[in-house]
Amino acid sequence: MKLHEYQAKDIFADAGIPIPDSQLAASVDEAVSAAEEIGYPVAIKAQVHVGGRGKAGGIKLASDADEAREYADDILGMDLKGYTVDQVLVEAGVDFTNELYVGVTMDRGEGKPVAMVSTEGGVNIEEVAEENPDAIAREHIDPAFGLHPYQARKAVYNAGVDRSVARGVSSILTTLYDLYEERDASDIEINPVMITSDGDVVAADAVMNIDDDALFRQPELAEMEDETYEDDLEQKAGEYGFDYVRLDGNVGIIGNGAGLVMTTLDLVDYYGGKPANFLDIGGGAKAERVTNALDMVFSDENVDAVVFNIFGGITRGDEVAKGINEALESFDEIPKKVVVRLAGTNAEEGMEILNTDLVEVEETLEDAVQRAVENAQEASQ
Amino acid sequence: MKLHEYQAKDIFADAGIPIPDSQLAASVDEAVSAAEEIGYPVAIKAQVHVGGRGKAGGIKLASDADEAREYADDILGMDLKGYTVDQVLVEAGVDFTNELYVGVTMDRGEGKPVAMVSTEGGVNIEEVAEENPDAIAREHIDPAFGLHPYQARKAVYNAGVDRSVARGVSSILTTLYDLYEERDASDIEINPVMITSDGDVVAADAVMNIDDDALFRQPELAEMEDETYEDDLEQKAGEYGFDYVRLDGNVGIIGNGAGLVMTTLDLVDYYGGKPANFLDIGGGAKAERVTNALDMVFSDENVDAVVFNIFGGITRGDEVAKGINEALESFDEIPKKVVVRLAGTNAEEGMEILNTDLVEVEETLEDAVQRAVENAQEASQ
Amino acid sequence: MSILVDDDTRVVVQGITGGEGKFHTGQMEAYGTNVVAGAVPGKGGQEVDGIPVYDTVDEAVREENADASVIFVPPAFAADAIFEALDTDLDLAVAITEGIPTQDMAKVNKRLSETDTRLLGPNCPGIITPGEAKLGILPGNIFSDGNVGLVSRSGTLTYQVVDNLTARGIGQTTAIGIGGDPIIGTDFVDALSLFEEDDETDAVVMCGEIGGEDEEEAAAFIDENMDTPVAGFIAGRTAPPGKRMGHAGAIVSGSGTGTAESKISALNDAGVPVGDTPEEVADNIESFL
Amino acid sequence: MSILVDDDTRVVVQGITGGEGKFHTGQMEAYGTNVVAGAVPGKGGQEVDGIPVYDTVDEAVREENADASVIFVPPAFAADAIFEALDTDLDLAVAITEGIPTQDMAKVNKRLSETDTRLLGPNCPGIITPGEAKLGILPGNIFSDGNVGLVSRSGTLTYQVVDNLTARGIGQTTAIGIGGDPIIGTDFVDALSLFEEDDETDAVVMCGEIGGEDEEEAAAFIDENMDTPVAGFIAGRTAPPGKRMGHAGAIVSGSGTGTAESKISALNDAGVPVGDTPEEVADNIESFL
Repeated sequence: MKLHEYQAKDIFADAGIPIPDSQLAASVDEAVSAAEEIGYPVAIKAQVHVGGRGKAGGIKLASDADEAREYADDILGMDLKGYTVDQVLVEAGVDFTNELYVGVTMDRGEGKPVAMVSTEGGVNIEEVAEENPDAIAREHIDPAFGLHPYQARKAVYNAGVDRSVARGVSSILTTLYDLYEERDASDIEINPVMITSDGDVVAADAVMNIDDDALFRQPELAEMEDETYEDDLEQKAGEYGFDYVRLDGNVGIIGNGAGLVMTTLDLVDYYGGKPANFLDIGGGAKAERVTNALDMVFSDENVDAVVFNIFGGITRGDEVAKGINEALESFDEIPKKVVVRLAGTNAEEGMEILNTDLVEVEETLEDAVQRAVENAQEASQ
Repeated sequence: MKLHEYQAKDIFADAGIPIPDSQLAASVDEAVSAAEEIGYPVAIKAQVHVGGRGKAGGIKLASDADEAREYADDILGMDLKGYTVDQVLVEAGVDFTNELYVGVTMDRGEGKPVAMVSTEGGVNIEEVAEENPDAIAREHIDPAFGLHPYQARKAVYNAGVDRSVARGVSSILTTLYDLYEERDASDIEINPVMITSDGDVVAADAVMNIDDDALFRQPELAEMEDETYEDDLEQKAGEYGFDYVRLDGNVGIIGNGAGLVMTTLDLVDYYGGKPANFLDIGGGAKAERVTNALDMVFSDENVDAVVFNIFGGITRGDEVAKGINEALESFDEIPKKVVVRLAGTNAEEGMEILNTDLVEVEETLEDAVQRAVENAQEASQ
Repeated sequence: MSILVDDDTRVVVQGITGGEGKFHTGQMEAYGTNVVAGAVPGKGGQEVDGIPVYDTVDEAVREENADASVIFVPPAFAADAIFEALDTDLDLAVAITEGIPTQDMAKVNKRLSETDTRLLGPNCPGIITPGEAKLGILPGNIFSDGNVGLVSRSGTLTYQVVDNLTARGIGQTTAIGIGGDPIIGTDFVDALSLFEEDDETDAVVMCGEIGGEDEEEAAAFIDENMDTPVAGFIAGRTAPPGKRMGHAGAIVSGSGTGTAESKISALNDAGVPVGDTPEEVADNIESFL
Repeated sequence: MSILVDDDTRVVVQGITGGEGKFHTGQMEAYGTNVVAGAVPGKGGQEVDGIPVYDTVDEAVREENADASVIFVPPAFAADAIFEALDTDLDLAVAITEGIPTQDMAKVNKRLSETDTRLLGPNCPGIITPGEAKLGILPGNIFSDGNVGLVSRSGTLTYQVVDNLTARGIGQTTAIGIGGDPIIGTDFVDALSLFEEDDETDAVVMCGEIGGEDEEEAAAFIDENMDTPVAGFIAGRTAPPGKRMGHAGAIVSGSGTGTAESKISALNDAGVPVGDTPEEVADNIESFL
């Protein structure tokens, strides 16, 4: 789960990290009056879950009321990589001499968190990591001990941060790790930490993503979740509780188990089709879940054909078949052709139950996918 | 540093551990009115830093106002192993079916904390440890991780605590460890945890001692310190900042370094004398500290003679000699004979400075101690 | 022969009184697994299908000589259950639970470096030695005894590949689901080295997927240390970057690490053929035997 | 010969810019110790008596090839300084600081099990190899080169015993103060085993004191593993139970563990003569040579 910049900054500020003066605004008038109160220059920043907002025109610097009005008007309501901007953060412009990067994330290869500091702040840190990895000082953290103070200092000095601000930056890094741990973050970063012309440090941006699996013990953060999705279908999947990813093809895919569903997508591609989505109904799915899954793919206007691939372990083929029948029998006309392949637990019973007037049945995964790809090609002609 | 029962109970209660209803009282009237408010029976408990208060008559159970008045009157002002009772805790009597022991301390052999649970609560746990060690379930704690919940459960079940209260007792143990860690305790225990006739658990006593070396980061606890000492001399040592222990002999001992001072005590005993105290002036002591140290031993009316044994490392013999001269020159008559032995850094310079009209000088530790023992024997005849 | 589990393995089920724990205990027993105890705090003294339940794993091990554990405990309490298993002298702990917070697993990972107990999972289907024992939720009936080892990050993909093998009459020594989480106990290299040491395993199927670099490490290991031939499969070739594909660990990073291409090419470089379809994986295995 | 330190040892001083750090750095240098760097956060780039100061121990090790550290850092920050030393690939860290909270040391103790760096102390006077190097606050002038090893929980008691030895013309290979705290790095057994392995050490003085059971463990070690003769001394025979005798670790527990009697009898049982006076210790050593 992603927090907005303004939400993360509130949390950072509560923890003692210096942030610029700022106000959230949902309208142009609100934005202008916030700017007047804060004083110019102000940055007007789109609050959407999208990286690279600056380049995409989602952040502008206004030096007077006219510009504030103009830019707020530009940004509010704009479409930023598929997300509509409903809110902007109006923030005091910082007179800075230097920009640093400070962050904590999980190094899955090592199985432990890693703290990172770089003097190349203000740009995409993943590009820095790619092009000039030595520009990022890293300290792996033993999660049983947490980040030792000496480690924060070591990362800061090894990154080449100026000695005059080293203590302030170490302190920010230590606080970031504490927040990372207390709030179950998956990533937490400030890019850039600005060194002001007065030699102070201030968090000019704020990224904080929370481990979805830990939201149960972070109720305050769970409440902050902004349920805006890239599109309605992902929202629907969230409501149904499916693992769902929308893609740009036309073959709708439903299956059980992440690896098998990915494989089904890959086979669609392999046989010359284009997958429309990843949809995992999970283990032990009952009829209702199957019905919801079919509703999902039928709701996707790009979908021209559907493949339903189940290999039952806990999931029972007869339950799945019942769900498919129920879902499809409710239609006067089946919206798109559905190819079903059932294997594993109670697959035979399922095959018997399946209403073959409504679906096409295949024995093997490969055959099922090929048939669905053909169906999609026919339907889209 | 030791907390009083009522102080520890306040902390325990804030952390969610159930404690009986109670009030602190400094007078008989206060005690009676507290008892009336709480309702009988009440326990009236002396608040002094002394173990075995019950056996010594410092805890009594009153079943009506007359008894409350009588017992409060008995206990307030009484001398309990050298401490005067200024305050009593008046506490609701608990109708219990069982008494448990729960505690956390440092196992110095293992270099890690250990959680302990026993169903033999309500008695001296060190006696239980001696006589029936298997009656105490122990879980060593990795201080980097803290006490895992499963460890608390394991200790509780391995101790044989009844399953019906196991969850409650585990929860108390977990909280105790959290307090132990957060508050830098050296020992923390509840003896007994009472199982009430309703099947609830309640902390009927509370022990919490704080690591003196950690008081700098526990300012709230440092403020709770009750500066009452067994006697005035220990209080004075606290003010001077000396490591001091009063003993019952008549040879006053001053030295530098714990091991060497202990050795000096042992030699006094070995040569037939009786040490009056342990007094370590520490490393690098200057003249004033030496003066204060002499003031300490002269203030002890039991002292008949003094031995001053310094082996200089950081401590300089000339500084010590200067301090001795200054201290003794202020007297018209030296109260007790002082034997001085200086060795190590600047010992020769010190020997030259020493005013041998005021002190006796010996070259070796053994000779110095023997002479002081003789002096003490002469003076006490 | 087999690796890690066989019919001598004495299993304690943590969370045996819960719905999933109870159901799969029945399934495991029906398969012939030697389930000797359950462990659920506060439920000691009860029985589940005649299996004695203890309050702690410690007691289950002492009383029933359990040497392996299967963990069906909800995510909020699962890391504690894993710690409990790791701190007892079990040989193996299999964590089925999906959705354990990643930072909990980082702490578990730290403890793994301090214990001799092996962890499998979490978020895995478990392990099966056909005809002897299964620890977990794998459907026993699709497996058959044979000479091919199988290790996979995915449950149902495992079943699929096993199905393709079975259709050719190829059975398994042991099949291991290592789990789909970003931080897991036993990884590909661990499992591959066990298969390499196992005399009965003549070939190994390794099913990887996008995310992380375990497959690349496995490729390096195969190249340097394995004589037993390995056939590979990598799921997620069509996954877009930045999207979590079902498994918490199945994600191509924004900067482009963890891709299927990288894994396939690493495996190919190590001489491991990577099938385009599960059927091709079975072809490759058949060619080894 | 010697153990742990000699004139090749390259020392970094943590806390070199503080009063004690600066003073004892001068003393160590004057003794001939090869002090190559200081480490103090925020003071990098400065010099103390011509010795370069770095912001981190890491940098001091990289730039000056330091292989041992001496820690003069106030108690509130000392545990962090020890962690910093342990996490660099130094061979030895000597913590002089007195008054480190015990729970901090319990955490350090945990880390000690994970590193190859040896810790001496805290709350110790340090270590000296006469004529070669001293790391700590021991007064160099009282020591002389020779063939007796010395290990002690107390600083000034060490000086006393050395004085008694020197009066007889007996010198030392190395003298080690292991420190008076309840939780320390190097303990008696560690030091004794190093002396046992050292060809030049012909006899060892071991000065223990009340509190804990390190001396009892040392006695068992001597009995089983040592050919080099050991002469013992135990301070605190007259200490009352429950009172801390100066050192945080020097306390006989209320239940009567950690007594001088117990330690003396354990040592005697291991064939170690325990002197009643420092002079007797010197007698015993002389009889061994």
